[in-house]
Amino acid sequence: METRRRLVRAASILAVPVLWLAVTRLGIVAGLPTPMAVASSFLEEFYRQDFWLSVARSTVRVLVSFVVAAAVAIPLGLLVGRYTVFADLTFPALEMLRPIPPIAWIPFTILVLPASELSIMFITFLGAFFPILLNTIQGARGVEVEFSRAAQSLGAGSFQTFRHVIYPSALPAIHAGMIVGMGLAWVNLIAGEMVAGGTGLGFLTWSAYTSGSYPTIIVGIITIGVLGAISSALVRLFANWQIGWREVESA
Amino acid sequence: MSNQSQTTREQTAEGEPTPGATGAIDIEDLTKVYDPEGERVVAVDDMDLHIGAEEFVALLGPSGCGKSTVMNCIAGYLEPTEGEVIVDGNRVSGPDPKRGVVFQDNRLFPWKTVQENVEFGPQMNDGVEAGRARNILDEMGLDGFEDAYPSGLSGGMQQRAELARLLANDPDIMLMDEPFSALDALTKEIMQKKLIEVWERDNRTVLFITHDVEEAILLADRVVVMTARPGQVKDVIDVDLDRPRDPEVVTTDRFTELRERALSVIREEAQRALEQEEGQA
Amino acid sequence: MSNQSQTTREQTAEGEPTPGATGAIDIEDLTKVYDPEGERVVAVDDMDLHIGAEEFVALLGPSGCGKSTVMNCIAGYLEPTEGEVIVDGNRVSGPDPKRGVVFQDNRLFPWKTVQENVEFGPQMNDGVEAGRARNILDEMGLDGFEDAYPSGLSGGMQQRAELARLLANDPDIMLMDEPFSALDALTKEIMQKKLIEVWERDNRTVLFITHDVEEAILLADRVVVMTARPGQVKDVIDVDLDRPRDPEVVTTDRFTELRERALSVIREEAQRALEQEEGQA
Amino acid sequence: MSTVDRVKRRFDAGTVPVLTKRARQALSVVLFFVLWAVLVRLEILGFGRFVGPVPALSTFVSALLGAPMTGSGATIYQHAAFSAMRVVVAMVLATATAIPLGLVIGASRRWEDALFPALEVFRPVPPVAWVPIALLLMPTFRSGVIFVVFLGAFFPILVNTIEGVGTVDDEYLRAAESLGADSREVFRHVIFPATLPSIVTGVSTGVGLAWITVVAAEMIAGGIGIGYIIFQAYRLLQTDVVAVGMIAIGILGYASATVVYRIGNRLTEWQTVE
Amino acid sequence: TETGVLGGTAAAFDEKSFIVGYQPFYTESWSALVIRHAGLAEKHLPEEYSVGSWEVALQGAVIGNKMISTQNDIGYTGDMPSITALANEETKIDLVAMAGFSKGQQCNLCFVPSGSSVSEPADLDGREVGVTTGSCTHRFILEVMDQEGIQPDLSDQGMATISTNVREGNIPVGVGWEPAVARSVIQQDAAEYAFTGASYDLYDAAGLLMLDSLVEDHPEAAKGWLKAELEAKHIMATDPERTMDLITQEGQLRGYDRETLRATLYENLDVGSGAQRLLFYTDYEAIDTANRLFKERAPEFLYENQGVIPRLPPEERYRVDLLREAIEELRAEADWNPLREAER
Ligand SMILES: Nc1ncnc2c1ncn2[C@@H]1O[C@H](COP(=O)(O)OP(=O)(O)OP(=O)(O)O)[C@@H](O)[C@H]1O
Ligand SMILES: Nc1ncnc2c1ncn2[C@@H]1O[C@H](COP(=O)(O)OP(=O)(O)OP(=O)(O)O)[C@@H](O)[C@H]1O
Ligand SMILES: O=C([O-])O
Ligand SMILES: [Mg+2]
Ligand SMILES: [Mg+2]
Repeated sequence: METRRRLVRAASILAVPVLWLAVTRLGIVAGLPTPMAVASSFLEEFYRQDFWLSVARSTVRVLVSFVVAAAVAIPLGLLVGRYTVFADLTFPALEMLRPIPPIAWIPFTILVLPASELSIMFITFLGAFFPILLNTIQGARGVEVEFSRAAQSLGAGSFQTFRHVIYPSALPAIHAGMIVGMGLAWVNLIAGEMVAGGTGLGFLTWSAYTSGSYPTIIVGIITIGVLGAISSALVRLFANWQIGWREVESA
Repeated sequence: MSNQSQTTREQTAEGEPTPGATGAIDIEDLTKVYDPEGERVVAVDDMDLHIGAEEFVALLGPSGCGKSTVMNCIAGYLEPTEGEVIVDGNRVSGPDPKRGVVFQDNRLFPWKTVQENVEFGPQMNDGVEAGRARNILDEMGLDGFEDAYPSGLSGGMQQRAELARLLANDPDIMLMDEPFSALDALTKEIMQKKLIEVWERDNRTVLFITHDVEEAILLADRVVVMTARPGQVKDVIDVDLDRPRDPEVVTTDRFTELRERALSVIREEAQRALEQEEGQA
Repeated sequence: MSNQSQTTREQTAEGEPTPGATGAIDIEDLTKVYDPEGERVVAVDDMDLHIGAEEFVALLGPSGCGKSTVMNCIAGYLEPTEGEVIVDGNRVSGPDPKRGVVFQDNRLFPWKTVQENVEFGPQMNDGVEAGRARNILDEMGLDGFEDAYPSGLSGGMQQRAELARLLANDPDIMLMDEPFSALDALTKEIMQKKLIEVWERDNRTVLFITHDVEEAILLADRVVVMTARPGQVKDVIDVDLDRPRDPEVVTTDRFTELRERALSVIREEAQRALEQEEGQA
Repeated sequence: MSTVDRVKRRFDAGTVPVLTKRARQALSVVLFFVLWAVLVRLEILGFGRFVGPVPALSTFVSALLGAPMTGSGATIYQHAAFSAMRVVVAMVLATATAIPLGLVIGASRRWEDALFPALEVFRPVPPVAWVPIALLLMPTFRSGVIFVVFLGAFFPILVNTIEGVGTVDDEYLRAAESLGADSREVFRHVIFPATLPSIVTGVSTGVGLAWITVVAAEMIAGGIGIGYIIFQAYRLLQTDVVAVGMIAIGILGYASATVVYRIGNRLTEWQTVE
Repeated sequence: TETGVLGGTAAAFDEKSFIVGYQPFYTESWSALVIRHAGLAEKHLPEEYSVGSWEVALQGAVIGNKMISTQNDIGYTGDMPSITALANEETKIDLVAMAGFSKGQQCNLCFVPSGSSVSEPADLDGREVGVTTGSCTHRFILEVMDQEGIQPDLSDQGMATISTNVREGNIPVGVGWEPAVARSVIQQDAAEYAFTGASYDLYDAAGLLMLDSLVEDHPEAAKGWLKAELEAKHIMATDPERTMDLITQEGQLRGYDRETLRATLYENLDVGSGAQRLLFYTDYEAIDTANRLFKERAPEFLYENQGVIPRLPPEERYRVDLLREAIEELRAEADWNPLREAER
């Protein structure tokens, strides 16, 4: 039974390349590169410095932007979540900016920021920033009042209450925001690289389209997917490590 | 003030309060209105109550009559709309480690281990020696569970850990809001014993909110019954049963008498509360 | 089978069961092991119990002894590992509208109004006339709340609505797992009255799980006390108090006697359960 | 001492009447515009190269009055209609496929085993990364953009639906069965409504991603639409038009989020106490 | 070649490390590729200067904007984006040389799917035409519309999208620039050239732009770059094989056959009425048609016709003084002539 299930699941994954092969063999989708062409293009890219530089650039951009987004959004979210006056003074302005898709900022950032690297990072940062911010706010607001009361009655001051109660209690929500934020960081990074050009996997993929190296487009997509999956897994791992106390609950 | 306190203690057939005892609570003309601008809810209306130092008082009353509101005012979580709460001569203006609180739903910090929970209070008030936490854990039968997270404990153990956390701070006053209502019968009995043990030894003032009439009589020196909302003091019953009281005390005639008295007051008030509710529907 | 049932009914000082009465439950050699491959938990071990048609049986036992497991087997949610449950001669093989269930935490469908909840059963079994739902709502004192969602009701009303939903299906058997444990004292008392009223009029079999010894004695014809895990029947107490029983019956000597008996059995088992738990830590 | 305490507590609780709530919120918005103007005026960073709030708003007003946005002569309404049409078509397709698929995968282990692993292979790929291949493979340029936007919305809805089904409490299913519901009825009366709040969450995440994707696709591939205006104006250095495009996309995004929120609330009104 | 993972950022703050914006997908600006892969910048720049990074752009406008925000120091762009950059009021940008020039053979190309019935400009009337607005193709199609009195339905798309769409037959006509058009025509045999700017006496060009601050503060470095530019032109004009070797080193172009790339530089078009494919001129002021293109036709188009630039570029943004100095110095240093015949 267990092994049967595992087989079915493996077959499900295997069906993807098989279907792909069939589709290209039968010529159902004109212009779709074959799995073999993509594989050989993968090998080719593997030996190109440019490819690895793109991988490195995109990865560094995502990681740096994500860390900065978390470092800004979490404290800000906790403050907005806990202090009504602060929230009233800051949040409406942020709410005006939030519905603008980060990628729409690209012309602005290219004009205003001093280096194109920073432009793309800013777009990526914005992608991660709002989900983390909103979830943190929600987490901070959701802290049950009895927890802070308990801490106060045990002698905690407001900073201590923040550190020992509000923050840990909001952590699950913060992590949920980080997971969404990591996904959106990649979305916006790729868009930014495609639009603003230069380097990175988004650019590699788009310039493969421009230059007509169609199998390379799919190499780009796969590489982006793998890196995206790895970074999400890292965020999850970090989250689980940070809130060991919650695992016990479900166990 | 201290005069009245002494009177009470005598009535409870307990020893005199320790000289220089602390933890006397004076509730004076307490009124609490929720949402005074919008839909006003008068939760407590002009209530007066004195609780002597080291006294054990149980607070009974129909659901929604304002028991938790009173407790929150004493704890310093809520600002009275009118009137005030005075503890040992000082007006309550906020939470204080001298007034420890146990909540109805267990409020151990789930992200801290049992030991971290218990050490939290002493840490926040670095005057108290931290070694104390350890002893208290042992005393509460929690040795071996120091590094467990609250979610890994049974309900009874959680409640013991919460009591331990409170005691680690050595408060003068223990405010307990239906602390045992979620426990099963046996665990509840064990916890009641534990509580009385702690109270008798350390001479703290206890305000104990419960819905359970028998529990109130079994534990308290005095049982205060509140009216339906807006809450006021309806009746004060002196429990003149000898201590220590074993579980069999519930079969005595005096117990039954006290129980009947409390029950009839409560039933009357509960009926009134119900009528109010249905009138609103 | 029906023979045994009759005996019981006589002992309870109630009338004879209706001729051709349905709803007899036979639990035969029931064993339930959770996760038989991995960490085996034997929840119920070779338990036997007969519940007569139209009988009101209360099931008591320490926390975790397997009460809910037994009920889930009768309801048809769980497949016994060994043994079987037979209802009116048929082996239980799945849930059935003839066996209605009330859960501990309220399980009204939150996305349906009170009326939709109550009409749900009849709708699913189109044999039952839908007008019935309306009457039952009135009878349960829920008129005026038909279009409210469960989240808008007080706890007591929710419980009444859940009972109404059950009754709308006209089940032979009512399986109730700590249905009133979350209610406050007064609401609980009202619900108990309501339940007995319904039971006496409609002649259904009731299996009522509770932690509250007084509640069990107050309501049931027989009180079945289970052992600590793995659950088995430890003691069966016939409650020979006259019906209708008013709240004051708790002050009678016979009540006190029955209560003491049940309590002592439970205490013993609970102690054992506690020792087991601590042994594991 | 105690008054100080009290003020401090009320300040912490945010109830100190430093201006009313509305006034503070309005102040926040005003401060934003002032900050924008000051940054542009003082040419902090490269703000000197960007448009200030006043010319941006005045261009916005003339755009609203029907001034053509770019060389092609289309008004902002036409561009907005194109972007919105893409989002709407893609959302309809995504909800129509992802919700049933999610319900089936969530409710049946067999379907989950058969379909979910294959879908998971595609999920980590950001929708925008599909732009080149979609433009290459879809029969028309327009369908390519819609396909990518569809992908953007599809996965959040799917994943939330699956998760929603997974968290439906067993006891609701049991209650329904004991009341006589068969499996189809359980699906319709219990699983689906119980999953609705999750589905609504998925749809609102999905609509957000749909906007991100549509803007990116329009910027990258050109044609018509708000994303296109922004990029075209950028190529020509018309920063006031860039700002107008951003404002327009913000309004559209906000409006669609509100619509989804309203519909979602209506569908799950049972969650909120009346 | 590329410098580090964050090379671009670091270089942006270093005055002596230049960020060069270039377009591998624009044949008319390929002198940049020759400079890059032949190491000519390293050869001619004064010692303390270097190339911080080569930034690829798929469109001249991106480079122009990056120069305006001083993210790029040196840029290779088509004639239209060059003018947009010169006209901007934020950052002074100079047109210091011409990167490439032709009589409508590079950026004024109209192409159609293979076997299309469209062959004459008149056939465009009422049809959908893919064009990248703001580029040199845009001016071309508007001139054609004007002269022919036709009304095609212009659809603004990126160059890559246009060539895909023409190849797949999604749009009946595209206007574009090399090498993308040649790829569809020669390499994929999916499209054909319909007509070019030559029929309308139109020219196209690529500009070499520098930040004015670079020219002013580091004239020796600017002059060094111009020498590299001149040597690149010399190589391109005299040694096609070496040129192709250098061009094909550009990784971005790996989807292109060498033959396709060669054709865009050296093979004249059937439809171009004999116009030469690319003229390797550098001094636009020496060529009347180029001078008029940069100073009159293109600016007027953008300012009067399109209204997309706030003013005509000021005269002082056109400066070939350093180029002239570079030519003089090279005449002394090198054993080849830095100027083509028409420039002398
Ligand atoms: N924050 C609040 N805002 C408005 N009304 C409130 C608030 N808190 C409590 N109330 C109302 O005030 C009344 C008293 O509440 P309180 O919690 O003190 O009652 P209680 O006696 O503790 O009830 P219970 O026995 O159910 O715990 C209730 O009617 C309650 O609905
Ligand atoms: N799904 C399950 N898997 C494994 N063990 C289970 C499962 N359900 C219950 N158990 C275990 O089986 C035992 C009996 O559980 P059950 O819920 O029947 O007890 P109970 O008497 O109803 O307890 P309570 O009074 O707390 O409701 C418990 O020890 C419980 O931990
Ligand atoms: O460089 C151009 O994009 O024309
Ligand atoms: Mg309360
Ligand atoms: Mg149970």
